[in-house]
Amino acid sequence: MVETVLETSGLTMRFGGVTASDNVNFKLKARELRCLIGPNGAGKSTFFKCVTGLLTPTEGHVYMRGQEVTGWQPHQIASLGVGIKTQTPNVMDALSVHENIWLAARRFYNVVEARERADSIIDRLALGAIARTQLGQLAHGERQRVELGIVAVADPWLVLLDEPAAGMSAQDVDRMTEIIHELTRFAAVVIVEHDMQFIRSIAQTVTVFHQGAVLMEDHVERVMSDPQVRAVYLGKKA
Amino acid sequence: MGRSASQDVMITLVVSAMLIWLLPLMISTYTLTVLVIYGMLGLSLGLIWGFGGILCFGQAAFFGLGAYTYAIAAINIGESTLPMILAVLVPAVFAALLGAMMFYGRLTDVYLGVITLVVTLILFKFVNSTAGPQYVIGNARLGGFNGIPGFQTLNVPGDPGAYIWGDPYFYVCAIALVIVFLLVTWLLRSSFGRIAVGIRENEVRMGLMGYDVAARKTVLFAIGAAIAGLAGALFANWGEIVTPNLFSLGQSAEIIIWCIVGGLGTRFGPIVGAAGLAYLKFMLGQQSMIDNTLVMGLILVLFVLFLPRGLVPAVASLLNSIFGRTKRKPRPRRMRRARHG
Amino acid sequence: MSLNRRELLGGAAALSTAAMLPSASMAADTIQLGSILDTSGIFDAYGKPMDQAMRLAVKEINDAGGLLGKQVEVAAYDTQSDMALYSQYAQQLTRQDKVDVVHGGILSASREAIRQTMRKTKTLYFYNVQYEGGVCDRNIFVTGVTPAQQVEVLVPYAMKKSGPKVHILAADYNYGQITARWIQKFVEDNGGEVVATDFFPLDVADFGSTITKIQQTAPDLVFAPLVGGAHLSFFRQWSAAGMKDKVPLASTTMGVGNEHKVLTPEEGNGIMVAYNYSQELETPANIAFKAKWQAEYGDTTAIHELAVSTYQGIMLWAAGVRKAGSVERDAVVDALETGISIEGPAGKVTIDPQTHHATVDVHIMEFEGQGMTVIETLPQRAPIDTQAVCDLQANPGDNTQYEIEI
Amino acid sequence: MDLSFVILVEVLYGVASLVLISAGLAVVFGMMKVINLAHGEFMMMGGYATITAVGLGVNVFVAMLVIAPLVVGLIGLIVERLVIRHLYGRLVDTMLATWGLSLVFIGLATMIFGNTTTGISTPIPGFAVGGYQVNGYNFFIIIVTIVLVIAMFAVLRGTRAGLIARGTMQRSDMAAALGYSPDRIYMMTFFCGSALSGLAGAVLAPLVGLVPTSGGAYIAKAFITVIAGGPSLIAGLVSSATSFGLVSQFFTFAISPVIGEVALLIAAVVLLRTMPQGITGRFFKGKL
Repeated sequence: MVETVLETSGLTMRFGGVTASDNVNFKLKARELRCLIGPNGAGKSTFFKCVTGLLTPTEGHVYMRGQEVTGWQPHQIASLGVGIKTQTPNVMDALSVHENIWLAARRFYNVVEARERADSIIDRLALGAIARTQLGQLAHGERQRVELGIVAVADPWLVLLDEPAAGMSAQDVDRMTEIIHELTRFAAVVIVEHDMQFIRSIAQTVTVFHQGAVLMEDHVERVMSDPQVRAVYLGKKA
Repeated sequence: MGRSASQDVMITLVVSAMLIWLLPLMISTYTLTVLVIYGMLGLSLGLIWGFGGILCFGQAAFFGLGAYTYAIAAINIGESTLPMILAVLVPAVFAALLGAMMFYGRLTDVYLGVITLVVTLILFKFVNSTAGPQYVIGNARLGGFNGIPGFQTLNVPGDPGAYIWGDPYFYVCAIALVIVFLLVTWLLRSSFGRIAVGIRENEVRMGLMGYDVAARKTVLFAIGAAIAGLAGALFANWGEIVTPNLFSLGQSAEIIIWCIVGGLGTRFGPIVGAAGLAYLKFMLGQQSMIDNTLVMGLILVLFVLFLPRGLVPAVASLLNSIFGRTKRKPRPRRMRRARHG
Repeated sequence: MSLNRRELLGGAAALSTAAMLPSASMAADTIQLGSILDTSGIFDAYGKPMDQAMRLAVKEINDAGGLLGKQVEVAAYDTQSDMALYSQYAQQLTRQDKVDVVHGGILSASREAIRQTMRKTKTLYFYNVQYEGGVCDRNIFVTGVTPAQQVEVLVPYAMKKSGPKVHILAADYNYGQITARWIQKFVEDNGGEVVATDFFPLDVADFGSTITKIQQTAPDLVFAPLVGGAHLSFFRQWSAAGMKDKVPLASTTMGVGNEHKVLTPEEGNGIMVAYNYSQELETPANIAFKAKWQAEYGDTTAIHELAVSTYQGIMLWAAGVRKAGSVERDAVVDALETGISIEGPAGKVTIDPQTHHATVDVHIMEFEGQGMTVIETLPQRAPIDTQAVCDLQANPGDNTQYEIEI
Repeated sequence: MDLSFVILVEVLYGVASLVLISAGLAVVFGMMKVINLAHGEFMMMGGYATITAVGLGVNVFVAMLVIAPLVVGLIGLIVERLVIRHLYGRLVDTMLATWGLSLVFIGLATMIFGNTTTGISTPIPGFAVGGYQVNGYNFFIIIVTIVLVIAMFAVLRGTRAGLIARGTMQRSDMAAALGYSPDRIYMMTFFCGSALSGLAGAVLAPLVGLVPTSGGAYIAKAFITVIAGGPSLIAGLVSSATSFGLVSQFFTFAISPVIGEVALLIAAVVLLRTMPQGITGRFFKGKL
């Protein structure tokens, strides 16, 4: 019996008259890698924000490792040991790479250990050459990588990534894929993404969102060949 | 981060000892005392704004609260030690409550500005309308517009008859400023300070890392208020009267101008800005050709336009480029001032 | 250092540099008079004419050969309507400039900010402003009128002209609170009744609701010791509502800073006041004073009560110095305590030895065409309010501002 | 009965004056996301422009309704060109720079006009309602405000300039993409906002006296009203002015003017705490 690390039941989010997330039931096992896909406005990001505490759902529940976390603040969820990366690069621009990652490690470890962990993750992500550079001066791909380091440095058991590959070069994407695979050795990973290429390269199970609800959930190859999914992606009503 | 902590402390001690020795030879200690007090007040806002990203339009509220707390406590208690402690604690507790209300409500930048401004106005209006005999705390009449004169001023702890005033009072204030400065240095070097800077840079990210941003901002806000309260109490002792003007928006405006002119994101900048501009104001009072307000306004506008980082960082980078120790590229860093509140 | 300052401040540098130097070297051949007034900032409407009056008085003394054969030299500081600067400049005057006397202070808060410094440094201090009364300190002399001096004569006059029901609107600070109590006392002493008393902080400028409230209490007379520019709006809004011809107004403050010249005749005419001075006084002393002012400044419209008080304060001090034959504080205080008096533009001014306040002529006046027409003059009114609480002859060590209980 | 009418007029006047003193600030903030802390001084200059013009023999209504807005609008234009345009997108910096400007204007006005309170008398006489006298000028202010709100609505709804303005409010880059220079739009907006401030200052000048520091009395209230109103320009302005006007007038009549002001401030704190995006951030969404 593998532990369920993330579960939502009847998760619903309405903005005024718009239902952005509609009765989503979702389950994720430990060390599972799951991609959330769907066209723009399908409700992936709303779902993501409800799970990470950036939004409080209108209805429904969120559980992590069996504990109800509905309505928790992001910092409370993160404190459980959840690593979160938002859609746009969300980093401290005026601080150096090392400082950024150190701050993330310091939340869970003492000063000395935090430094050691930051150093080691910088090595693993091949950021050594720019460790003392301010984030504001780095290219987009490098910033994404630093943010991944921020997420990974504290050894999370659940990692939530919103479009980690957006705007990256092919080479960067390859490295990203590698890192994500490495993460799944210890953690469950949820990736919100609409780059099909990237999803094919890393995913096994994907969950397809459409109009706020889960359309289907299956292995990536079967999803890709599903006529309904194709129709949704092409904008036709299924 | 270039220097080690002990170097930093040594430099601070040597420089301040030099200044405490040299300055009284040029400016009368009575005037110097108030410059030192304003320096401390500038530092209090410089800490929360420059390092915490909290732009408070009402730092004068804590200054005034400290001064009034001291005056009221001194009238009721007599001996000055406990009133001094209260003058630090009361503004800190008040700020903690106010900060918790604002930060847990996720109020940021402009909204934060409005709330702090409004709270200052409320305090000002309240204190200003307490002239009637019904407004009494213990033996202290609040006095309304005219303020509270005639309270016990600072004495040697334990000996209410031994007043500290004149030159010794200057040394007390100067040493207090050095101690506060060192405490601020230590705070900023600690994890708490580095996390505060992280919050200034990106609140959402720090929250996603698991930091309770609201709690940390509240604590920092309260620390800033405690320093402002101490400055207020020292000011009350210096002026021997407290008036509602301490709470005024004009006073708040001046503190902000000091920080901008001196330089945000530095510890030294707000102190230099405060002392420099207060001295300029004092000098301008001795002439009548040009209106003082006009000069202050022009200084602020010109700094925002042409030197938004302030004097100290500008001078520092100038010195760096002349006596450049390292070959690092000059970094076109512009602090994102208070973007996140 | 001083070069930079000179570049920065131009002509003013000479003054400030002089102020930096030890003044002992000059003290020998001149007498130093310190002045500390708000000649800029929000109170400069009071302070500027006071400054002019001070300079005029000193010039007159010097033109007549000075005091004790020495010229009087002025060290003047502008406190910019900032209370903190009062403390600073008071220290400057007493510890560095080491002046022989200080004249100045406008608001009561400013006086209290510097009074103790003057006392500690044994510098004789003159406060030349109308105020709430009650200061009891041997080191200070007060030449302005106090509430009882005005209210005692104004209340019966105003009630006789209107009726017994009085509504009081007072500025919400020390002065207003105390004056309101004196008004209440004298209204009741004269068989009237105070129907309501409202207090307004100095920044209140909207009196719409208040005017409605007054109409509910339906008084025969409104007594309005309101202070400052914002409160001036009351008189304007009162007239705009058409109340002016229905209920008469009286005030103890309106016009002290020449506020009546800002109101139109329609808004101001008929308001009853009582002061020590009016520009319209037809006495030879006032005519001569206005001529001197005209010669010095070209325009007499700025003269007001506080300016004349300042002028009279300096003349009283000068008389004291002459009588004492010295500028030494205790000698001058003793000389003034003999009940010395001078003939000023507003009439005879006598020092009351018991309180160090002034016994002055009080004139009942009404506004007319932006001037103050004198209706009746009541000569030599003593400061009875302060006398009730303060006796410096009996307790020369006293150092309090009494809140006068009625 | 008479009393309730009189009180009604006072309450309406309270609301109208809040709308009036906030309109200029609201336009500039709504369109440009610039907080003009010199707004109060713009009002003060509107007052001085009126008094100076009246002193030169101009009809008082012409001075208030035409000359003052024009003069202050032009001053605003100069300020925008010299200072504000260098600071777009830097909210806090513009606040600080305009704060500095407000001090500069206070200083200049002091040097030119002196610190003595000046003013003009109200050009409209009071009249009697039953046993009560009412300030006729209050009606004038109420009417000017109503006309102003209708005019703002009409311009935004019905004209090409209004369309561009609405577009800019939604997305400043959109207007640029449509070929309108944001630079010019901002310039015009600042002109209009300043002119509105000037108008407000001019219209209020006869009621309350004028000193160079008069602006300080308005800026806090205007600032609070605009921020509490939230993103929608007209709906926000009217809704927050109404809420604050009602609260402050209620306490003014029940207790005293000071308590009325304090009640307004406390209401602002409560409102912003419960609705951090302002009233129209929650209600009346998408309205003008």
